[in-house]
Amino acid sequence: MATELKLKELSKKEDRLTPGHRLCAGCAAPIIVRQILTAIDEPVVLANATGCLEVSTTIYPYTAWNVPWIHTAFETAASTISGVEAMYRSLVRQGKMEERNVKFVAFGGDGGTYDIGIQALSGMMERGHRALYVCYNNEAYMNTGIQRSGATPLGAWTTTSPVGTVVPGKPRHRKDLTAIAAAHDIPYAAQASPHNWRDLMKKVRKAVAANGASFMNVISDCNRGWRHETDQTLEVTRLAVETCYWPLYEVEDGEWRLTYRPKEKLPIEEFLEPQGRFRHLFAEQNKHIIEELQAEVDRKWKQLLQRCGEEE
Amino acid sequence: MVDLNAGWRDIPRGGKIVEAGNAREYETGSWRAMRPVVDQEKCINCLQCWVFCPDASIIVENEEMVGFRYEYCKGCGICASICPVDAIEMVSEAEAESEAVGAASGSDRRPAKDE
Amino acid sequence: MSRFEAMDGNTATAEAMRQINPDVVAAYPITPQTSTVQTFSQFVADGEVDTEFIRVESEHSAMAACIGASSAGGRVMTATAANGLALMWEMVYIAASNRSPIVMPVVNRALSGPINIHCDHSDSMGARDAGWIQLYGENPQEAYDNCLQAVRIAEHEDVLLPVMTMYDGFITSHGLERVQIEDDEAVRDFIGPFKAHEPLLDIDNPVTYGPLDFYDFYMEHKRQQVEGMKHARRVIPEVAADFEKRFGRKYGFFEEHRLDDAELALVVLSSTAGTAKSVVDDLRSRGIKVGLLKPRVFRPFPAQELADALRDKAAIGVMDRSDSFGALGGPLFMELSAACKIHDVPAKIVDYVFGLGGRDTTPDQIESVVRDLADIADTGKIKQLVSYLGVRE
Amino acid sequence: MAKLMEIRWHGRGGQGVVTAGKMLAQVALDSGQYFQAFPDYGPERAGAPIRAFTRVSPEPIHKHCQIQSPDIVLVLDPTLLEAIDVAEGLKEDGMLLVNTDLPPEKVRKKVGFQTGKVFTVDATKIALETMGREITNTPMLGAFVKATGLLSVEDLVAQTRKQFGDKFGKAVVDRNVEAIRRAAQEVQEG
Repeated sequence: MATELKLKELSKKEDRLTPGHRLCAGCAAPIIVRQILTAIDEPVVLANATGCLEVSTTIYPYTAWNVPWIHTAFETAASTISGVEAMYRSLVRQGKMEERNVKFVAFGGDGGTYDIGIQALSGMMERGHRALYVCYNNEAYMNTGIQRSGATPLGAWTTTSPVGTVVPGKPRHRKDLTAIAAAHDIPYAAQASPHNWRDLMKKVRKAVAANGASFMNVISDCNRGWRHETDQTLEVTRLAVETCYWPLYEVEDGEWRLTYRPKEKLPIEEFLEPQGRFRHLFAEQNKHIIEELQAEVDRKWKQLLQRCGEEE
Repeated sequence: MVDLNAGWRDIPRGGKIVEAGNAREYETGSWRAMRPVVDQEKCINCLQCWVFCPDASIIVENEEMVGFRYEYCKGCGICASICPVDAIEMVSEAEAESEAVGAASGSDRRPAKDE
Repeated sequence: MSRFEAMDGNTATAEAMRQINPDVVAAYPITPQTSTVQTFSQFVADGEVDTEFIRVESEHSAMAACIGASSAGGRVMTATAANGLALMWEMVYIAASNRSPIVMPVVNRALSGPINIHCDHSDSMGARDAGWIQLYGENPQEAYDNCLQAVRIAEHEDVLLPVMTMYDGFITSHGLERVQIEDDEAVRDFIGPFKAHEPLLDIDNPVTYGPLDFYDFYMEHKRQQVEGMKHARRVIPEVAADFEKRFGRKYGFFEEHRLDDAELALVVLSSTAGTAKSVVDDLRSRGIKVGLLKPRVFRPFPAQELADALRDKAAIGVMDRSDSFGALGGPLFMELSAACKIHDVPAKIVDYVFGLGGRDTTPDQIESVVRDLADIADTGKIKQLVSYLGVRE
Repeated sequence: MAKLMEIRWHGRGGQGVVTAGKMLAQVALDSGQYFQAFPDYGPERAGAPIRAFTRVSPEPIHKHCQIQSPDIVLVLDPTLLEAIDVAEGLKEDGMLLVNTDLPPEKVRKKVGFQTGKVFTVDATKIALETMGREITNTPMLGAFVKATGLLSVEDLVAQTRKQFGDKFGKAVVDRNVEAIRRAAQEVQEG
């Protein structure tokens, strides 16, 4: 029997990511990882792309991982877990290893997933490895000091899309990686947020039970890069969901389903306002960018509702 | 225990770390400027703080929140901000140190709750 | 019983891979390696191997998957050439530092550009400092034999380093020759079972692979790699001796052809060494005391042994099938020159860069090298330290 | 065979030039000879003129350079006589074997090869009549072994049965064998 998704039950489980890791105070990444690894009752083997999570959890000779874990490079979480999973299948099939229903999970930030690692991810999904790839998406290259990524939204300040006298932050919208993953026709793809832990954990369980590759895109607040106080992590991600900037949904065997619908869709300003990376957008001359952002959120939300068969 | 002065003959080859979870030896509590303090009377043991703590620093025993692992807690304040009953307060380390309020520190296991 | 087959280098390599029966292969096809991957795919399709074959979407992913699979705890192989090796470059280093005993046949091909699919050694020579053991073979037989021995060398408890086995693109990869293929059982007996070291799939004893390693431990880990290479210097001849005992074919750090009493020495790798042998025989019949040294092991570089073999020669002509632009000469020349200097070999040494991008090297050209050497031996003077054979002026 | 023989093949992509070289290598293997068979790989696709090379010797072969001056040249496609110099580098006492309906003297004149031996065989016609398709490599091999005497026609027949037996039905193999035998009979020297 799977552990009930009740905190009292879950809290009895051993930490698979131990304290003593050196991620920033208030970082969402370890919250996400703890929730994911707590949701999975089976043995896990992890691969990790280079990035904050990898760097801060395995500073030699220390490791914060209580489970098998491997890092090879920035763009290789998907290809590395492919190799690990293939070896497991091979050894089990040959009778060289006992079948223990091991779950394979890869973690990558948006740099390692949206950008430099997208080819390896695409390959892993197309080949159908039984592995869950989780993007902890903090919308920029935070590990190296907040450079823009393919996940950075329009108008956001980063150190490579700075706010200047001519260009006000990132000039292009982010790409929709969850939809790109779903377009691989993998059995399971989803978007989640750590503030809604139950929704996230349910999705993790579906993802690791899938017969093939699965993908989860989890919004991962970074207070350093998003510019806010360390205790606002979950509030900001909650606002991302309530504004429909980060809708919670899943695509299961091609069926799109909204897993949470805000009672009242909040205006995008609610999400932008607490974050320093968007502060310049509230200047009079940049307000059109907020309008563009709102229009894009509206367009994508409408598209998603259609895909999910929901009424507007 | 990790030997920080080990020579090349004494460590596993390939950079492998074979003592799982030995980061526990590295205490991040010193990073903290503010520390969380729990009001035991208010706490309803919903364990929201446990599931949202980035540093696995909420001590839960027998389904009850019994305190903080101050050796690791970085003082982000998430637990205080998400607590639905405002049972957790952030106080400055300096203040906490000077007052040395043992009972309020929460670092010890709290006494069994009155039923 | 062993059998003789008409096989090209790629087919012989695929045959070796079938017999090795790796637990995982992750590979991407690239000219001139392609037929190896195709042939092996057929073995998988026909159930002749137990291998889980990952048809990756790039060489970068091939090597990443190999590292993952090797760390997981099993026998792993891939194969590549030229631009494929270049694309996986980052992971090539990581495989070595991760101590993953992966075996990778590399079909030597010119590394662009302009793009070219034919043989030279610029691909693997560029990777000479990646931490891999490097074996070079002359013909399909040696491609096959090196591949089998590579598994034993790589997986040796004291070595635990990846091995790349090179053979010349098209000349060897696509050239059909007589190859002695050993019996499957005998090969498996020679290779032995795979022994995992702290495998990732040992769920009950979780291991962290590939941590962040700063200045406080990085050098210790590099020093360990050096030690692995040192042990390889002992293990490579041990494995060769066992191979000879079982299969009758002799291998060492290098092969000598009429070198013993030679005054002039040619040093050249791979298929061109074969052509040089016929030139040596021809010149010997005309009374010229020339011999050949064909290196097989380039990493670890057997400096002392090479120096000893060349100690009493009057002049040495190194032939490099790749260049090191802006350096003193080609890589073989530079390393051999250093070895001779350090080990007090008095001979004059010159370099001939040849065969780039598959340019054919004729017996006449090799003969011209020997004429130069004779002149150097006579006069004690070097007219040209590095020459380019067969290039149009 | 007393010494190393170097052979060059001319044909067009898709005509089985490389396969013919490989078959010859296989026959050499079975008769205890050493050999090399290698194509001249370029970017050419089907239809383009291509070359392949074979070395055969009773001793191990070390040379790995291309063949500059072959002992024997085989031309699988008659139209190549117009397109390229098939006799380039051919040894003075070498041998030229061409698939053509022309008699040997005319070929000798056409390619300007006066010193050595010239053989011709209408392999296209034989292929069409025996196999119904213009696959000239097997009849050319039949003509080759007969003309050179390097290997026996029966060894080639046995090899053909062995190699083709797995892939094709008996009827196809028989037709190939017939093509070999007819070519061996019909090859002309001049």
